[in-house]
Amino acid sequence: MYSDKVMDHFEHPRNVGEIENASGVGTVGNAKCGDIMRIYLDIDDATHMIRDCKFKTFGCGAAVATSSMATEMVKGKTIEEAMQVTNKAVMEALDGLPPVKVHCSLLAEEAIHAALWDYAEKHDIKIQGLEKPKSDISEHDEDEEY
Amino acid sequence: MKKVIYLDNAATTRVRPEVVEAMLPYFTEHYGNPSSVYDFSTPCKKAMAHTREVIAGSLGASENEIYFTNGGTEADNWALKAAAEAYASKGKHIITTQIEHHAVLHTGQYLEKLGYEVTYLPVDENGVVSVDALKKAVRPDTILISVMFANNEIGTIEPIREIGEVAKEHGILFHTDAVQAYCHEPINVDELHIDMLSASAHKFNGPKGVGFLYIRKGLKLRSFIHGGAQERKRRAGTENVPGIVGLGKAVELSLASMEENKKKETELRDHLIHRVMTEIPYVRLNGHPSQRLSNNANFSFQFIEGESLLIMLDMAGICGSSGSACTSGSLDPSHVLLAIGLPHEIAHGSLRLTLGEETTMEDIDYTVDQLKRIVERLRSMSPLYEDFVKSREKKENQ
Amino acid sequence: MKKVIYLDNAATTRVRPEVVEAMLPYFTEHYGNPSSVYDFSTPCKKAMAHTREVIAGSLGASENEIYFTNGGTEADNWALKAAAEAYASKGKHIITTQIEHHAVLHTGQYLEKLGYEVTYLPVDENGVVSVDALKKAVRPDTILISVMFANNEIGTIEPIREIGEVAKEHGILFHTDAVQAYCHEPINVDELHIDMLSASAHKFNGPKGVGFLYIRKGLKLRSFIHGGAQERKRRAGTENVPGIVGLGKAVELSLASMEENKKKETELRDHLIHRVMTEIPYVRLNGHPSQRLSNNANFSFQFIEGESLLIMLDMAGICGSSGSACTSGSLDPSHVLLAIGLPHEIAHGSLRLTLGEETTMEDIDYTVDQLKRIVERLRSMSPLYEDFVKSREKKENQ
Ligand SMILES: Cc1ncc(COP(=O)(O)O)c(C=O)c1O
Ligand SMILES: Cc1ncc(COP(=O)(O)O)c(C=O)c1O
Ligand code: FES
Ligand code: FES
Repeated sequence: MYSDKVMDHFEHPRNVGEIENASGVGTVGNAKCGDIMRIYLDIDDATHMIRDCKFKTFGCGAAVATSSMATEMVKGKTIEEAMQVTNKAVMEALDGLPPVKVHCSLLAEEAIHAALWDYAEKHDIKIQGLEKPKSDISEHDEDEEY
Repeated sequence: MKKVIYLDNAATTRVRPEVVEAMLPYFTEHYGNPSSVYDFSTPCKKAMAHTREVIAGSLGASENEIYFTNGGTEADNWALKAAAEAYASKGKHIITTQIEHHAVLHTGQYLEKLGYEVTYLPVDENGVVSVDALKKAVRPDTILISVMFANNEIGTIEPIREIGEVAKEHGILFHTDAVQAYCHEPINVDELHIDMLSASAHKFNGPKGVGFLYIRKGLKLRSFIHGGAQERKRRAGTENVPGIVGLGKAVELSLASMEENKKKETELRDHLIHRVMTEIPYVRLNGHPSQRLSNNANFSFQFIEGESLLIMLDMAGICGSSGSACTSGSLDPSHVLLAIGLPHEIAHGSLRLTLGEETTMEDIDYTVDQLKRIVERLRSMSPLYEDFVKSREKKENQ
Repeated sequence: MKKVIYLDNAATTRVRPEVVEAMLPYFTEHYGNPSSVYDFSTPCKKAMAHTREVIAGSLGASENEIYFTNGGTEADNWALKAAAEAYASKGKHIITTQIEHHAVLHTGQYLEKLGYEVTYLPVDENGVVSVDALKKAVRPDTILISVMFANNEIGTIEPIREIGEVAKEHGILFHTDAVQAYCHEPINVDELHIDMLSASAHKFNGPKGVGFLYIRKGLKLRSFIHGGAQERKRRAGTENVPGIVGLGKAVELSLASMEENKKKETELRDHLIHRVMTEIPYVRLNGHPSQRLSNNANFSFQFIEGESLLIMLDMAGICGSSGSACTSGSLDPSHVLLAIGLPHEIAHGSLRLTLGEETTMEDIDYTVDQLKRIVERLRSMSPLYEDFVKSREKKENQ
């Protein structure tokens, strides 16, 4: 069902855990399937460089793998660069996901955005292109493909 | 190849080698069409008659009450749609339950679109349908009661005899989806007042793609699949002779070892349940504690998600399922677990392990050991568990 | 055991040993439920995907247009009933022919009871549907045309391309029952404008109990059998994995040898027809002289009755059929033979011989020799023949 990359990230998830006194924390839930993801960011206030990123996920294989990959992808990037890490980019990096699992990758994108939002609020800054995170993520029901 | 511990026998089972053996001649040797006149097809006709006899015997029914189908789903569709059609002039109300297999539930929803009214009875926290609720639901225009013999996810066995009595008393047709129970539990259609019963061979070590519908003599049910004159004009289509032979053999073998097998499975299952419940914290047993299929165990592990659990079990060589296999195309938590009152996030963390005739005590012990390790690992990754631990610590520090 | 000459390959065929070989591992080894998450069921999923690919390739279709069913009858029922349901708001008129298999005819009659109007097109004396008659039958509320690719009794191949063009021109769905033609004749769904196509594995040396319905992408056809999410939510029920594997293997093998096999069968068939027509008096060839399935010969022997003929052939070790095997439950003469204009008593004396890949020239010669003897014998017992001979003598003497 899953690609080898997905399985690798599921079996050996990178960056699982918590960051004490994180610069930003975001927790999002997926209304469609009841899964939850939390992202911790450690950000250098001067350079806006993401020094560290950790996650915890209550979710399916795709949710775990996309969290792991997304944390890898934002680590070492600036906030602005991290904003470019979309769910599509994460999926591509994982060699794709089954169609029914596409929505799981939205969790990772939204969780990072939520953590950045938390950081922005704490520091009273504005991040280009960032919107207030939704508490619930869901996309339109993919219609049965006839 | 790594050893696989297959604990998903409610999804499907291994075909017994003796069953395959019995089927083989009907592919390349006795391959005639049973509808033909010539002698060459006599072995096919005889073999079909034999299976019909074996099944009739197993249910206390007669041979001409057994209709071969291509599986449990078709049998369920046929029973509900044909009964609805046949008795529409009497009424358009059907009673079933919230925990039926989708083969019944979705057929019920389809009938609703056609103008029928369907009552979906609730169940208690163990998954048992209340006979009182059923009695209250009965109306003068109720034409059909369909309640499964045993649930495929949580294994609860329903009070079929009492339900049959209610149906009989009110002159209402009674169908039971016995796909999980047939050849696992003794069933007598007369004693239990069953008018229609669905079964599927691949749930008791027979082949996939064949099953049957029992229809009590005298019921005015029509065809569901129209065409040739097979199955006394009630089920058209060239008969799957090898499949029917395999079905018959599987019934014979299962019946012969049913009591013994139930005893063995119950012992293994109870050991599994005992170890999981005592060695893993924050876990719930789903389904009735005693009134359940002897091969079924279903747990909800708090703070973790079922698919991740399945994948990690798979890596350890263990096949289990989370909710019903047939519905794993869907992301919703199982309707059965919601019906017994579990909140969404707990329903998501459920695991069904269903034993088979080949399961050993070593398999069970290995599975529990792996399960402990995996549950711990997944909890260490779970934000829900983190929150839970933190709030617990807070309380302790107060 | 006496040798059997099996000339009833339109009723069903011998499963090729390679097909059985391919199926075997899926009973006892790769027995997982394809809907499962674990790796153990990967071989099942792959095998199903492979069959889908092979079939799609054979028709010029894509994989997600192929839906597995339990045979041709189910595919026909599904196509007609679901199309009728889906397009009822556009209209309730369906066009089919008088010579369809009962799987289509009886489904049509069922739909008539539900309020649909069905036109049954006539055929000419060779069993060919008139495209002109079709054009005249088309109405603004016509939603479906269903014409078989080739007839199962008389072997006539219908003008599918022209029919497809009419359907396309008027924006009407076109279904073809290709149960007798698939894997015997080349078919491309795009070139022929086919929207739905039914096939059944046991008609081309695959197993009984499995077939498929091709549904063109974009058609809003719903489920016919409701339940789990299998077959992209359109056909519920645990998949018959071994059957589907056998179907795929049978398609591969049949396609690889189709041209060669057709050539060989045509030669044998023409020899059979030539000998019967020249060596036995008062006989008629039914079906189109050239535009017919390469394995089909259908004769009417005047003054004798089909069943007696079949029984005597059977005694000589020859399996043939009189009309369609599926309908031999009925005593009426075949509706196909009546539709091509045969009077009842001639229709009754008909014999269908259908060749297979194993048929030899010796089989054919032996069959004709026996046929001559048997026809003579039966005629010597027939009062009709007696009357005929007497009136002929009278005429000669005048
Ligand atoms: C209770 C119940 N009913 C019906 C079915 C459907 O049977 P099948 O998949 O053989 O059509 C199943 C199994 O999937 C089942 O467990
Ligand atoms: C033309 C035609 N359609 C449909 C069918 C039905 O196929 P099955 O018996 O495999 O369901 C047959 C064969 O019996 C046939 O010859
Ligand atoms: S199914 Fe819920 S996150 Fe994947
Ligand atoms: S006399 Fe027997 S079928 Fe007509």
